Amino acid sequence: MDALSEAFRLIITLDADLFEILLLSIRVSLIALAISAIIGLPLGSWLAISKFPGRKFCILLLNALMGMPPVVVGLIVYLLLSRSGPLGWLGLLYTPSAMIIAQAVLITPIIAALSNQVIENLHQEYRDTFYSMGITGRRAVVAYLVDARYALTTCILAGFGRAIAEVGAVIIVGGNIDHLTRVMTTAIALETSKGNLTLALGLGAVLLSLSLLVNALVIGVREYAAKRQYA
Amino acid sequence: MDALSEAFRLIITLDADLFEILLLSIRVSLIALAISAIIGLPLGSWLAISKFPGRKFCILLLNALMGMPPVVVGLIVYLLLSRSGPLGWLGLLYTPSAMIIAQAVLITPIIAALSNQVIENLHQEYRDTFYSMGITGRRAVVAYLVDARYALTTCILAGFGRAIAEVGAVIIVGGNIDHLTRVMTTAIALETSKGNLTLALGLGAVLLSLSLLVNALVIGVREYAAKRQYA
Amino acid sequence: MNTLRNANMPNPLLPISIRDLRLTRSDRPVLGGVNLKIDDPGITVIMGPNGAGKTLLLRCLHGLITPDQGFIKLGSLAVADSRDEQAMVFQHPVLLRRTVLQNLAFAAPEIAKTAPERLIQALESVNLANRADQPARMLSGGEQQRLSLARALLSEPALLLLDEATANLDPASVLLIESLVKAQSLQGTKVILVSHDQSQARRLADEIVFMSNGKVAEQSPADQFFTTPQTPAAKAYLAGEILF
Amino acid sequence: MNTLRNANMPNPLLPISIRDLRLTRSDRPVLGGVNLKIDDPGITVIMGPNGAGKTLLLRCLHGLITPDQGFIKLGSLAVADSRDEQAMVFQHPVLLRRTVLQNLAFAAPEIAKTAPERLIQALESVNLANRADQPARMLSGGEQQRLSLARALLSEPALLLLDEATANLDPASVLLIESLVKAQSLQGTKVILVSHDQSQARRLADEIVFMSNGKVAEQSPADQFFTTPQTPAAKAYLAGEILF
Amino acid sequence: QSTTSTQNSGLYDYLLPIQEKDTGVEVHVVAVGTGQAIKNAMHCDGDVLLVHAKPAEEKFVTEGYGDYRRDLMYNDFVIIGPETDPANVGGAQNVIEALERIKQSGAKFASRGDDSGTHKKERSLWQAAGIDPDTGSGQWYLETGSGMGATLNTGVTLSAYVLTDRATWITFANKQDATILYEGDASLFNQYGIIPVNADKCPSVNQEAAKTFAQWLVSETGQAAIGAYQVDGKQLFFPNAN
Ligand SMILES: Nc1ncnc2c1ncn2[C@@H]1O[C@H](COP(=O)(O)OP(=O)(O)OP(=O)(O)O)[C@@H](O)[C@H]1O
Ligand SMILES: Nc1ncnc2c1ncn2[C@@H]1O[C@H](COP(=O)(O)OP(=O)(O)OP(=O)(O)O)[C@@H](O)[C@H]1O
Ligand SMILES: [Mg+2]
Ligand SMILES: [Mg+2]
Repeated sequence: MDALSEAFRLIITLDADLFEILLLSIRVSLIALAISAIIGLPLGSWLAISKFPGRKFCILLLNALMGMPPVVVGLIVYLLLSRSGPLGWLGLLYTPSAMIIAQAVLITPIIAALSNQVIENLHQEYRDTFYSMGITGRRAVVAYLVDARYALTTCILAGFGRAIAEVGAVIIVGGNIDHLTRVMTTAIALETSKGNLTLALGLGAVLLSLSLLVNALVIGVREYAAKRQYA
Repeated sequence: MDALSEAFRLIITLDADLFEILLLSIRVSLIALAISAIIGLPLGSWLAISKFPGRKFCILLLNALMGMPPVVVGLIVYLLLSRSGPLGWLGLLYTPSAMIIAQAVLITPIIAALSNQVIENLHQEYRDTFYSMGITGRRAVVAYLVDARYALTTCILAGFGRAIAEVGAVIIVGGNIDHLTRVMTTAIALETSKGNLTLALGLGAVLLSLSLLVNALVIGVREYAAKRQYA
Repeated sequence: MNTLRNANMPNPLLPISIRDLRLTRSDRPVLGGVNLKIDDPGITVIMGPNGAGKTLLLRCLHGLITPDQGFIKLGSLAVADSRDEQAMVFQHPVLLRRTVLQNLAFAAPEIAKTAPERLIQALESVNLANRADQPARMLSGGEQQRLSLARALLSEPALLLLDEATANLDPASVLLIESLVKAQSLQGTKVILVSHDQSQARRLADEIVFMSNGKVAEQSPADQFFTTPQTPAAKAYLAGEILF
Repeated sequence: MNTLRNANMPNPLLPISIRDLRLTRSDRPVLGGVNLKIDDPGITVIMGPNGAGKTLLLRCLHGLITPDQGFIKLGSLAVADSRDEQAMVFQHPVLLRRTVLQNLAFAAPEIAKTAPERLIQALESVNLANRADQPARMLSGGEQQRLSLARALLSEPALLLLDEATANLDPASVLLIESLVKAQSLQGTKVILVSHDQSQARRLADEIVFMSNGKVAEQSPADQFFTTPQTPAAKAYLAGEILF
Repeated sequence: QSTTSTQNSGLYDYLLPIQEKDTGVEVHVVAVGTGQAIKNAMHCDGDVLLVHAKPAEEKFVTEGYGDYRRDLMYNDFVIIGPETDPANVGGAQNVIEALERIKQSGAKFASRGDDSGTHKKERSLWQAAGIDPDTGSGQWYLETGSGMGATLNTGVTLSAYVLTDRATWITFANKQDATILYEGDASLFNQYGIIPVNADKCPSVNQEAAKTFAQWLVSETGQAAIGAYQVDGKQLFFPNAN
């Protein structure tokens, strides 16, 4: 496939533009992921173990928000950040920060809903013991997150996958501006619209390799930690 | 918000175009989801319990494929189905079938990777017992899927969310052709590109309501079944 | 955490009064009107056939289950208010996915901070000190039970609920645990212990509560129960006869 | 599924030979060279303190663990080839998230198809027939153990491994299970049973294997073991002394 | 904010470095459809607007959003389709006839359907031909609701006819067996305009930079640079600042 060879030629020749785009992709996605994890994991965990009237509905909402169209998220963030919008004075529109915000909005529900399910399973096992030991609130949330850490990595990787693959939201709030907000997915979309299908595919292969690398790293660390613990 | 009121006016007046689009959205997503579940659930389950040299790598790959950019999936399916492609003789390009294929390719890894994690957790509990009872292969896969059914619904809903929200792939293989392959997300993208931001937002709200409805149905059935079982 | 108990202090959770406790599960009345009054400190042993409702009763006392109907009072407190003063060891202990020592530290974070040596002492008291850094879930069945007892004792509860806590222990560990439980009860902790082991009941019990079919069938001082059980059910149970 | 066993048929899994079995976990030698030969049919009871390695030995025999070193042969078969002829009841039984009856049907799908009444009989034999349609995980501790024994017996194994299978049972159920196990062994099934209950061992055992510290310390006919134990460790164990 | 067709043509990649060297103003391009571009600018998210839909642009200025509007350059529209030309538009006398032939032959026509400048142009041509393509929407008249590139991808793949601006077509890579079948009618003239966003309506705009950039484009240097841009040896845009 000359698509791949073209893409790998770009990589091997350390094409500066490609690297800039790759780096931005990974930076935006990882920061968005970090924000989402910091919000989503405790939220999902807390919803799994707490009891209040609207709890079921909140979980339902999180699950439904997993299906929030990126374009809609993009639009909402756009309207918020646009110069005439409430947060317009921040001047964030068409910057990487705006893309990070949009992605974080998009994947927080995913991480929260998936981690909620994981923690709920663990909760079935731990509930009585924690109740008996009087462990509630923050301590319980933290304990669940720690003890479910291996299963939670899959939730986080799902969030990462969504972030790194996402185009609809970042193109609206980022604008796909060359050297500023162009990321891999928007570059692929651009090449596609130019009819450069093979180059687009090649870029896709590069992005997938990157995603594979991140996954391998995360899963590798997990396996290593698990081995060390239960050796 | 006049966006919402416009959208709900369209709904209340039973706007025929809107309903056609909504129906196509849900039809495409649900069929794609069904295909993905039929492939992804057994695959994820089987990978959780079987032992062979490349197993870890397969799981890693599934996790990485969760981050496959929709545009790339769209392109690949496009090239396969285009007249000059290997499956061109089927004449599926720019039909709902093409969109279903693209979505199924996109969400099968998600369902497989997430269900793999769920089943792996259950496997820790059941492994010895199943080994002792000599339960392997198909019977084990089915048993795990049945016994993990509640947790698996969340995986399936995650897949549904991705499918219903997806725009990058369906627009490439479907073409967003009015009255033929236009779905909610591509309609939203179109209104956005027309600058009709409020209408786009309104359509987004409709889509989210739909997604909420589907989630409520699924979670409702799950809760009901769980209650009946453990009443 | 409570301060060290003292046998001369009155136990704040006594007397325990249970009136007409009812619980239905899967359309079966699994607790069918339990009436019980426990006035005295010391050790109360609950006996009775499998499925009699012993575990469910303990869980109601501990607040894990809210009964469909009925009334529970511990001293002047309702169940919810007495929770901090209670500790329970379950029939199947659940340990966190951490090391043995971390399991204790997690249960008693203050002690872990201010007096970590007490955690080691607690491990020594159940003969697990040399396992401190091992993953807790890899312990043998009996070792897990001992760890979970050590965890429960750390909080120096006013009421200690033990659900077949020595079922998987070897004879030496049984005696060890019994001596720990006895010592704790002498320090003023009220102990309620479910057991199928008659010799254990004889060794430990001040009082026996005999349950059968979701009800309390008999409540007697220990010596009297074993020599002259009052109910035919208890007689049959002690003789090992089947009573379903 | 095997055909019904018959006491006159030689047991295909005998003799069981175990030579120099070693297993290290967390840098501890948890099995430190187990040598054991079991020639005779009937019931072998394994005793020994908590953590002695009883469960690990059963798991090696059953093929759940591959030892680091050593040799196991059952009759002429290796562990892997004898699996279908074995059944095991675990210290903590794991039941599927289904009803009681479905748990049995799942374990023995052929019987469920061809002779479903045998499933009901199996439930009756452990006194659970009236619970057939209840979710299995809601059973009481003792009931779960009985169900998992019924499940193991369904396959009419040549070798039955029981890991403290009566630990949570009431006296009547203990006697019931013992009679079932005895009957099974009379039908030609070799039974290896781990127990801490000395009176149970006296009632059931033809032979005692005493383990301590990851090794077999003693192997004697039952009557001899209880009257004149050969090793100081066994003596101390029987007397309830601590030996860590 | 700019329309997509100029971006896809590669004009900016060529023009902006020259411009930056001349004026020191750094320009970021957000390429969206003309409709969206105008809307975005109304939200003050943009400093200069470069689009091609004269009536909408003039309305934008009249309503006070833009300082002024000036013609910048033009290129022209062409109709592309499969080499076999089933509707024989190649033999049409004028663009009206070409459209009529497409309608009559039963061949497919892919429209952008996105309110873009190109789409508006196309609709006005249908209107002039007295044809209401909406009746065939989804059958022979395919509204892709997408940008020019995506519509070309669809049209080429489906052997449909497409109205496109010449610049996009020349730079488009996925031509397959499609080619320009009709060109040259005077009504296919495509005027691009440039509008700096009004600083009174939108105090946040970079007024100075915007003015500098807009002025540079219409200056002789800028116009010459536009005229010099070529792809495959063909000039894509014809400067005509007034
Ligand atoms: N959620 C439930 N649904 C249905 N039945 C239940 C449920 N929980 C408990 N039961 C039934 O209630 C009865 C009493 O259970 P419990 O666990 O209290 O017994 P127990 O006296 O502790 O027995 P054991 O000595 O075997 O531990 C049992 O027959 C059990 O099957
Ligand atoms: N994966 C593991 N990692 C570390 N230690 C282990 C592991 N598995 C077992 N052990 C240790 O091996 C020893 C023997 O365990 P085993 O379960 O065989 O004991 P047992 O004789 O069955 O005791 P019990 O009577 O308490 O059930 C125990 O001390 C246990 O802590
Ligand atoms: Mg119980
Ligand atoms: Mg054991």
